[in-house]
Amino acid sequence: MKVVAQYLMVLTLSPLLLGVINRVKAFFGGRKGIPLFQLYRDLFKLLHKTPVYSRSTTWLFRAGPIVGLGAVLCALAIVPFSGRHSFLAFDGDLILMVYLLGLARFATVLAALDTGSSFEDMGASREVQFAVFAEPAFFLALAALARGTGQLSLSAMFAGLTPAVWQSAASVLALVTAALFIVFLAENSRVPVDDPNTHLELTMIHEVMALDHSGPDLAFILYGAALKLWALGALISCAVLPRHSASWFVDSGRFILMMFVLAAAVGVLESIIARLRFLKVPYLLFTAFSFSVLALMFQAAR
Amino acid sequence: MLFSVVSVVVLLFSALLALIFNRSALKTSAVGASGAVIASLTGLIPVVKTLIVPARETLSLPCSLPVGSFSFVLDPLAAFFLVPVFILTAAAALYGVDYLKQFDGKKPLGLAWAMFNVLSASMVVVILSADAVPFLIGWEAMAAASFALVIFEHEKSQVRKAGIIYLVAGGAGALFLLAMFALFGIGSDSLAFSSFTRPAGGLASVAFLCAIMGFGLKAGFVPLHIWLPEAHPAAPSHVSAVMSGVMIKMGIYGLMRALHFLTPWQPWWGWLLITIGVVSGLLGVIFALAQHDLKRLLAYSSIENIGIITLGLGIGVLGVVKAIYPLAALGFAGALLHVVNHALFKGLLFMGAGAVLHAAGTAELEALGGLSKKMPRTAVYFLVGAAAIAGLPPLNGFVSEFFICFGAFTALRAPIQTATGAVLTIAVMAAIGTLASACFAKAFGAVFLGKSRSLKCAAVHEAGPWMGFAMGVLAAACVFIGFASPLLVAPLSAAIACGFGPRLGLEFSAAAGIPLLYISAGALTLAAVLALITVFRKFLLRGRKPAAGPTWDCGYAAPSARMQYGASSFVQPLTDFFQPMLRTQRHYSGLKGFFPAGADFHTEANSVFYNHLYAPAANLIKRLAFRYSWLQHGRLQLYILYIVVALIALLVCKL
Amino acid sequence: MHTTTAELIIVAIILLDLSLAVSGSLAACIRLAAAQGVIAAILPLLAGSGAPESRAIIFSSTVILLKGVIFPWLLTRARVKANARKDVEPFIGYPASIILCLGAFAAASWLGTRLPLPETTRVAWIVPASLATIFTGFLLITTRAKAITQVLGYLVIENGIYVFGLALFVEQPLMVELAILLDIFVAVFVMGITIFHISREFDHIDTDELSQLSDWHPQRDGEAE
Amino acid sequence: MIILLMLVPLLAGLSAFLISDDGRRRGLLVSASALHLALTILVFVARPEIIPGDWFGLDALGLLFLGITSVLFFGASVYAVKYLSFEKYDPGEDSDEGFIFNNQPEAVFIGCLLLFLSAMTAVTVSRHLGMLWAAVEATTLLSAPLIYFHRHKRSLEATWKYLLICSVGIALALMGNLFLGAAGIKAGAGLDLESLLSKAAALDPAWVKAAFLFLFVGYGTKMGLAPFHTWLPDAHSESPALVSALLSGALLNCAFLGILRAAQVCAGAGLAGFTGDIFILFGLLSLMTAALFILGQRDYKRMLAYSSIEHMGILSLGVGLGGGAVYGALLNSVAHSLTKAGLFFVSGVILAAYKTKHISEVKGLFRRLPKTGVLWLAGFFLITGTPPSGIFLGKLMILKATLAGGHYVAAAAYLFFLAVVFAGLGRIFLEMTFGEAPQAGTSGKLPGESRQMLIPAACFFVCVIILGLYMPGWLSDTIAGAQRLIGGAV
Repeated sequence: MKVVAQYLMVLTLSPLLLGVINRVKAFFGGRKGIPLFQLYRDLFKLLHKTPVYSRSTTWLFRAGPIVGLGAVLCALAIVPFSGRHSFLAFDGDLILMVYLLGLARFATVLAALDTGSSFEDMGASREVQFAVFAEPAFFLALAALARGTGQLSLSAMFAGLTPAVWQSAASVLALVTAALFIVFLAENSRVPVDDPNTHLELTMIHEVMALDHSGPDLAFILYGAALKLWALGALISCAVLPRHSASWFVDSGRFILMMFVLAAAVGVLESIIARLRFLKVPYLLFTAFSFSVLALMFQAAR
Repeated sequence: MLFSVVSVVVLLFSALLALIFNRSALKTSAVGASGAVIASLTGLIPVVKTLIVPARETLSLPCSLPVGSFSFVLDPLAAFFLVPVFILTAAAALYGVDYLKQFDGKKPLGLAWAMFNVLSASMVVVILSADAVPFLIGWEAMAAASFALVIFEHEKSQVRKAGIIYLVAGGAGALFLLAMFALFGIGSDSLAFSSFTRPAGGLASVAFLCAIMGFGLKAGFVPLHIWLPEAHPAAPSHVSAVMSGVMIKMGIYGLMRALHFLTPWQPWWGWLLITIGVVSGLLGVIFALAQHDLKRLLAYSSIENIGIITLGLGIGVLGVVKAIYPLAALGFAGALLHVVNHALFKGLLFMGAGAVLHAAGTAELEALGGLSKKMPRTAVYFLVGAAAIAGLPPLNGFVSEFFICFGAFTALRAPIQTATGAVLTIAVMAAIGTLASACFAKAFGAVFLGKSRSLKCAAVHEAGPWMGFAMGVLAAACVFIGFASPLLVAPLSAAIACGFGPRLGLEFSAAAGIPLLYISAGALTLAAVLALITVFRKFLLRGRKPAAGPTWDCGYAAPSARMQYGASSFVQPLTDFFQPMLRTQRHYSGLKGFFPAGADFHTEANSVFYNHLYAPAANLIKRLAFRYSWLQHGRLQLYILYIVVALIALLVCKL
Repeated sequence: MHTTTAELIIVAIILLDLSLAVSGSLAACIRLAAAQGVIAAILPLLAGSGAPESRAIIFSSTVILLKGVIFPWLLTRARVKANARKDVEPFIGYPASIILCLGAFAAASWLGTRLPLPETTRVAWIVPASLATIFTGFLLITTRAKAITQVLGYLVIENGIYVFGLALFVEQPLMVELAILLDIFVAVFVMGITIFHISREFDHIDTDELSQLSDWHPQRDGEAE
Repeated sequence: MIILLMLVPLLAGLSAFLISDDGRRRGLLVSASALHLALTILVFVARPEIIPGDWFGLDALGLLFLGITSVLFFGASVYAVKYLSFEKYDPGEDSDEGFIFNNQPEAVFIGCLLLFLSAMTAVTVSRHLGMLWAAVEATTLLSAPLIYFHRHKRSLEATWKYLLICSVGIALALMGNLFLGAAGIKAGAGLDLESLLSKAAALDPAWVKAAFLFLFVGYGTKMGLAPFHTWLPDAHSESPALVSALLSGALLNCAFLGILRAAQVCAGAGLAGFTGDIFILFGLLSLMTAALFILGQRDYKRMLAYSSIEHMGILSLGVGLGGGAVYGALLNSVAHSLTKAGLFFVSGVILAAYKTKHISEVKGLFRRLPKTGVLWLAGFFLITGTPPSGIFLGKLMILKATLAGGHYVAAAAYLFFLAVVFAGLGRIFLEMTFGEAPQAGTSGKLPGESRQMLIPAACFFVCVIILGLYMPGWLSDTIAGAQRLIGGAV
């Protein structure tokens, strides 16, 4: 029951993260900013619109958002909630999760390619490029956690992450968290990898791929992006919140709070640094990769 | 075993009939294809039986030979390899019925069908052999038959070049195998597998290296792979499917059998296999990324997949040596299952590529595009293959890659050395996975999505019914394995137990049973979720008609199909990054003057190893041969002098 | 008793080798080779103790007939028909020929020490002389341009072999020896015919022209396909 | 019966000079060779005893080589009928240099051919080393006119080289025989094989060694071992196809028999190690030479000749290794003879159609002469030892013995040269077989593919393939018997 409640909570709360990010950014920009719940309204509005399809597209263009959303929904079933078991937890589930996110990416990219628009193709090209560098870093970060905790499922790993582990292996966990954070930014197309607020198609990654989508399709994409933000953010929150109390409510509250703190941190980050040049992004991801490798080395040396 | 023999006989007999009916394309196709299908169906009976109830059947033909004997054995490992062979050859034969129609009237098809069936038969013989001599006979028949098929369109000089490279690679590989078997047979008069003595010490390592070279040449280990990207595109597509799907796996099969005779293994063998896997996997996919030709791309992707299989084999060997059995079991399982999976989806993809080539007359990615509108069925099948080969759930490619990755994860807590191997495996698998998905997004996108880039795509038609059926069967198999993976535990564990010891079989069942159930559940969930969302979307759009318009062009007034992002542009950030390995050559004739006429820019992803390793070596030997050709100078006096000098030297040294 | 005579013959054969090596005239060479053959043919008569057997006499006379009369006649005829120039046209100078010849003697005598003859034959120097003659024959073949000199060289080699064979007079059925002789005869005969054909086809019998068949293609130098 | 074996071709050959009618002469050739084959089969069945002291007799070794020679000659005679009728009506024109030439009178050709068979038979049945020598020299002299069948400059040059080099070489073998005699003086062994073998232990080892060296170099010249092989490519490329086939398939084996006889004596004298090293060394040298010259080869008949050198190297290597390798070497010699003869037969058809021996000018065989193309390619696979074939089994057995004997360097070199040869041959055969055929030449009329010229080759190839799948008991026994004779019964 709790598991279902957790899952529903994720489904309802994740669009709020984007609202938080935007409010924080507006605060730093000295603006009032859009309402916190704007995304909910947008989604609602979009679901009721009639889409417009390009003549060059096929069924794949329509299937892209569906698969993208479905895959992320499934991936979320694997992601732990406040260090507690999710309902699709098994040994090796992290592999399934990463590959499900890959499926979502693959579907989005193909849908973008279906339009035959150079801009969307360009975005798709960048999306796959960054994934190539981000995914090994992500995998190795999880491998470091697995070696540290001796567990092979995400839920068990984070459940096994106690304050004692943090005390004894703070350096490892800090490195892992840093790596995860970079991957989190890259995979969700946040600054410094991508700027969701830019208005020039040539410089975008994720947004540009959705240029042609409209109506419910666009709603699925936006919602899927919000869920993905939660999915990856949850891993970081779980990593930095090692303490588990007996009460599910306390834990959940703390965890959700942490998620918003994370969103706020992203907002702060986006306000104080600029987007990197595309050529530099691989270096950033390599940094994450080296953090993961370093974490593994420290872990091995312990 | 009886049915296996029947299937080989049917194959050979139908090959003969196909030759006899050479005059009529219809008859020869009917005979050839029906022979292959009947043989596959009969052949599958004992195979499935052996996999369900592990058993060991033997057969010995009464043939007197001075060395070797005609003995055969069907055990679970052999059966496991026979499954893809039978399925793929049957599908490819059906596909070939339609595919070869384009040559009707231009070429007699009898030889092509005969060679196809001989190729199938020879693979069965290789797998069933329990003696070096029938093994090598099957092996060489396989090489010769596939060579004849590669050279099918021998009027093209490109094809002849591919043929020569393929031939030489095959010949060299066979010599290594000869050496390997000779080493195994050192201690006995016989060359039967059962009589092999384990070579001691250094000789074991030499035998292992011979196996790596001999089988690696067939499997396409980097840098022994150079024949592969030449030969596969040259062959007719259903043959490419069989070659890439199952024939190169015979190298893996042979390696597994050879490992069996080489116990105890050395740790460095595992490391060597891991290295080969890493290098082949990464370079294979990186080269695949840079290709312009769909069939070449698929050929390089085969190298990548062979890399994955070898990686699995490598961690398996390492696991056994270091006594980390879950790692070993999962590594071997991953390798084995990937053999089957790759046969299915690579066969499917080559058939898709063939359908495209057949329809559009070219497999050049930059000239294609938008074909999914004209060939919707082929597009769906190709998409299934592409997603499967990228290792995406819920398809079969994910399951085997999961085994290897999961195996590596289980070994993370192992001592530092093994853990390093595990970490390397994880990182490389992740990189290969994403690169492959980029590569196949490019391939699928360039061929089937967007708008057509050239006039060639205008007259495109959907693939013929048999072609469609063959692809459909393979696509269904890909989906089936993805969803029903728990069913694989028993046959896989039987094959592992047979090939690598019963302990590993049990270990595999223990380690993989539960995760596979979850994966299956995950796949079903995904399917359910997708169905739900689709229904939801239908519900939202009820009674509304989506409007149609042009693609958003960011305000540019007159876009043309040629202005679409090309396949090379799509991967350009990645190929730029890997330029040191790819050594892509750029040819640019820039704009000159005030009224520039035309400009041209194209890149060529040449075979790096061929240009920088083999061609110089071959030239060196040729130059050496040339330098010493004055020995045969034409002068009698010189010739007599050789005799005198040799005689004197012999008298001085030997008397 | 005969040992001294036999040794004298050996010395004569060696001297003839030397003169073959330095002789510049083709006709002289033919005569020298014939003389060598005839002298060697006397050896079997001296082999046994006491009066020579009838078998040895038949054999010796056949050899003398063949080498002293028929071969010189054949070769001279070939030379005249082929309109060959008079000199032997060596590739190397005469001093070099002599030095090579002497080197061959040295090598031959070294080899002779390695191969001690059984005590039954008391003639010294048979093995070295025989080997030296063979080497001289090789010298003629390898350093002279004309086809005729090559046949001549072959004959000298044959002489060398006979020196050994006859001196030792290895027990053999007469039939076999006659078959061997017949072969040699036919060989020289066929060679003569061939030289005749060569002179007709090529206008002269220098073997320079006879080097068309080769695997040496200098024009392709440096070209790597 | 053995005398009859020599006598039949001898008499037939002599009478061929007298017959004036082409058809009858050709009929005589075929019937004489058929009779010879029948007699050979009879000998195989009857296995006549060897009478000590007799000059002629057949042991397993002689029987094996006699069988090869007889079968090959029968194939060649069938081939010759059609071949000669082609030659008769096709004016001799050499497309390489464009000169016109005449052929030798057919009477001389057929006569010499039959006499050549007689001489080769004599080689295989000789039990006396002097007789053996005389017979080998006779083969040289009798085959010289055969090589000079096409009367033009290049064939004359080839004939001259063949004649001189082989004669000089065989002269050395005579010296070797005499040395062997000298070795046996004390023991009173003579040159009769029986007495030599029975008194082998008493022979003077120094003389036996010297004798073996001379015999090896002498017969090795005739056999075509590098570096004495120099006549071989010339003679094979310039002679008519069937003569090349006989030279490569039968004559080289006969010369090899001479060496084997010497090796037999040496093994009896306890010098097997001494001979083994020499066999291995020159075997590898031949392999290397063949590999080097096949790579850049431009003439397909020369290429076949070098491939023969390669195989002679393999035989030598196998015999040198002893044990199972001897069996392999003998099996290889059987299979090689058949395969190479078949290939030469096919090359004759190609030459007749394309009028050139240049590899670069022969293209699209598969298109223009499909049956020939298939046979040509099949021959390639067989000659390179692709299983199933007798050559493959031979190669495998030799390799196994090399490794089992601990000759790792030799094994590596062996494999390397085989690979180079395979690559070199592969390129050549491929370039010739595939591709577009050139437009039918100016001559207009194509000789086409004569069944009669292809069937012998096809039969030989089928035999070789069968040898790789099933070894008949009688052949296996013969080879095993021969192996024991050479001293490979380890």
